[in-house]
Amino acid sequence: MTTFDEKKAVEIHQALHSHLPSEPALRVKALESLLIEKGLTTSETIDAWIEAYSEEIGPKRGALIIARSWVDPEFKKRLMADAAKAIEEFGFEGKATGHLKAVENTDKIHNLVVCTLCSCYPFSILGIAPTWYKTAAYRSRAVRDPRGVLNEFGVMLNDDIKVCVWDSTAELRYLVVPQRPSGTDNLNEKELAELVTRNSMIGTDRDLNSQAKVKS
Amino acid sequence: MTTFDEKKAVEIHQALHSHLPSEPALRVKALESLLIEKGLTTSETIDAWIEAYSEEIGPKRGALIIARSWVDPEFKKRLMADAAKAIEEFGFEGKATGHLKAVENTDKIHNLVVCTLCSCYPFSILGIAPTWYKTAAYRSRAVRDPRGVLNEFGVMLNDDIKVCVWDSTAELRYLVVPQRPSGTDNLNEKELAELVTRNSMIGTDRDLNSQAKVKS
Amino acid sequence: MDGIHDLGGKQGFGPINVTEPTEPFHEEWEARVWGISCSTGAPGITIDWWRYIREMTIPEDYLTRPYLDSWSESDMVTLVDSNICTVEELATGKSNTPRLEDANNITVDQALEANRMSSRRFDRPSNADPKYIVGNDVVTCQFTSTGHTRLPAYVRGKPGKVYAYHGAHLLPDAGAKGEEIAEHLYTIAFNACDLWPEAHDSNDIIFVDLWESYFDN
Amino acid sequence: MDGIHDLGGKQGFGPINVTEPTEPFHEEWEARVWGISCSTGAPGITIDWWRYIREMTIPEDYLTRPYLDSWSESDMVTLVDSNICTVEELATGKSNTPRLEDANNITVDQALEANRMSSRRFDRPSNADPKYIVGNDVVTCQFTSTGHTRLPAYVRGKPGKVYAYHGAHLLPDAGAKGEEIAEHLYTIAFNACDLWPEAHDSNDIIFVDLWESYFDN
Repeated sequence: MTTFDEKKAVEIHQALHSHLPSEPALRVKALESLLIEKGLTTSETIDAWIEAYSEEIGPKRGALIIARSWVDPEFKKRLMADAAKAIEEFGFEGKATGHLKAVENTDKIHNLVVCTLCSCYPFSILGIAPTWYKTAAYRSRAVRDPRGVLNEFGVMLNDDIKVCVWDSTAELRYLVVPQRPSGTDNLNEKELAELVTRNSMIGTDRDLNSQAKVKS
Repeated sequence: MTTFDEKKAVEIHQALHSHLPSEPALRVKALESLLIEKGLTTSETIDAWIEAYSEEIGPKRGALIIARSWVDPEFKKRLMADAAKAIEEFGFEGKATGHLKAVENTDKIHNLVVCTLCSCYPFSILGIAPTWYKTAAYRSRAVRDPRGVLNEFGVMLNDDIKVCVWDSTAELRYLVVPQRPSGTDNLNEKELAELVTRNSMIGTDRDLNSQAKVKS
Repeated sequence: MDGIHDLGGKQGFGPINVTEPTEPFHEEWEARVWGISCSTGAPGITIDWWRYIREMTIPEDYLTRPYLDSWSESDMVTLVDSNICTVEELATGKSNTPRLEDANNITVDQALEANRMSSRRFDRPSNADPKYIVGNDVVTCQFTSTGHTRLPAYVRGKPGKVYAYHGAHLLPDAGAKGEEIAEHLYTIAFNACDLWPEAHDSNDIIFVDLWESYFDN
Repeated sequence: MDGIHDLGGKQGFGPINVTEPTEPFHEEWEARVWGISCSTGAPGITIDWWRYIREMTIPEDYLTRPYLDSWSESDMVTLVDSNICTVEELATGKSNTPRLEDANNITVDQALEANRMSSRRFDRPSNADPKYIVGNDVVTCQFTSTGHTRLPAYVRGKPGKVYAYHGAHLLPDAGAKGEEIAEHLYTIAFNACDLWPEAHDSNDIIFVDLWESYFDN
């Protein structure tokens, strides 16, 4: 059983630092061999999880949720009231979505999600978090210089648009609902979902009109 | 002329990070060659400074000051009143001692010096700072866990001794005046100076009696 | 813990690599880390104790090692802490105990179903009435728990306003010690201009989810 | 600047290498760095601007590179900033401009004398009366200058007592911009128990030298 002993944890960190190879691939290979030999997992099981998170569980899921909210006002209401529950309609609940909240962009509000203390992310609807989301640069700057961060992502906001930054410090997770691009009345739900970028659901993308122009 | 332009400074840091060899010895060798070729210094001049700080300017100087304060009450008064001025009696003034302050250990007080923001140190009387003084470990812990730090240096303080930590945030520099070891009445000033350790003048050493036993 | 992980508002970092490939994994070992993490774990662990272990990563490693590598190293700490394996075994990749029967394989569909079932809730009943209602002004504590806490340094001793109330949730400060304490959780809205000296003209808002004992008033 | 340099009270670092050799330099290149630094420099620089440049070191480098190497890199930034040399020249060690006459050599005695003459004072006359006297209670600001400052994070928004007054000294926040502002300087005594949650039973004192504009009251 785990000990909840902080001194011990520090010592183990130091021992691992001293004794493990510095090359990540070698460290992970040793870890996998050991856990398999100890009967705790198998290569096939690891493969299955990787495939699940490569093919099925990813931002495509979030995009389907967003598209539905654009075409179905009743679903939109349910999503805004309780996103954790609303995504069960898709069977998308899972890791880190038990307390999912949706926050909506408007003409005057732009939302941006970060986790300054670690890298909390709604895995089950957005998949593996991009590396930038987990960097010290994004985590430190998103709460202090959100407009500078957005500029680097190519998002230029007018001064009259307020930025709302959501720092995921509890078990709540945030999903940004981007604005539906103009001129997309003729698109169906599936086509609309293809316009929704991963970054737009984190908040580092805003204007999906350029996506819409390419697609329509 | 220097620009005082912070954006430019950040860019230069990044450029140096990208373009310079990672091996310190190679970086420094290139720097020295370049500065000599540009007529800004010479190998001999660099040698002279190294010798000055290896042979003459070092903790021996601080030790002479401390020993004098032990045997000469009038000097001690001058040292405690204005250490920057008092060390001029030895010709020890110089780099980083323009606002030197002496802080005295007693039976009930132990002093410890740190610079949490960089690594300020009274070079001209103590020489090159030890590496540990400049580490994140010492700088972070000295103000928060001084007794833990002292324990690592082998200094165990009773609870009735108050620790005074001096964080050198301005141009004031601090010199700890350790207590004169007992049983040293028969030693002269020069012999007393040999008992004074560098660490005792920073505050990571306290009881010089063990030094005294070895010497007397 | 005032550790290297508490990055909100720290300066000197950047720029951000915005041209990263969109694939979920950029290296084969990253994918393996994820698969291993999804299929194994130390028993009796709490999310808060895991995060605390991660916060105790050697600061130099925290800033310089690839993210998932450092993340995986925290998993290894839990394995060693729980006597599931030793540091030596992790270094060699070979078990020092007799070989056990292989674990069962699972399929992708089973992984998807396991993922779906892994949704967890952290709200718990509480007998205490919430101290605040939406719209109340609060001031956060300057002091925190000495160990794990989820009150970031950049919002300590700062004024904010209750934006939402979420019922009582498990308190991370207790969870990191293996204890279950349910405490009222709120989303607090902080004005950027109350947090950052350079933001005096800003109307931007930073929302942070904070527990009731994180407030002074 | 809320940078990586502001280490006071940060947790997760340690232990300290207490068995370090007593020689002033542990590597030949360390000695060269010191000799170079003593004998060269960028004109017009202030100690505060130099420190600010050092604070802007890439955080990963700040924590992981050998101290004097990282320190020397800050010197290199000042050389490039002042157009004394280019990054390319520093990378190759070869000058891209015509070779100049060699500098004059100095002897050890001349170095010692130059060192003695390099003692500098930072106090300056001020027309303003000091706002505080020894024994006064003060509270430090939560906010600092957005650039360089010498108010460490661990004593922001904290109560302290004036222990000593030192006259007016050059304000670092201004010096980092090349400006000279003389402002009253005090040594402030902070109780450890007012700074650290775990120090509630401690009588230890932390003394910090702070300028008058660093206080709120």
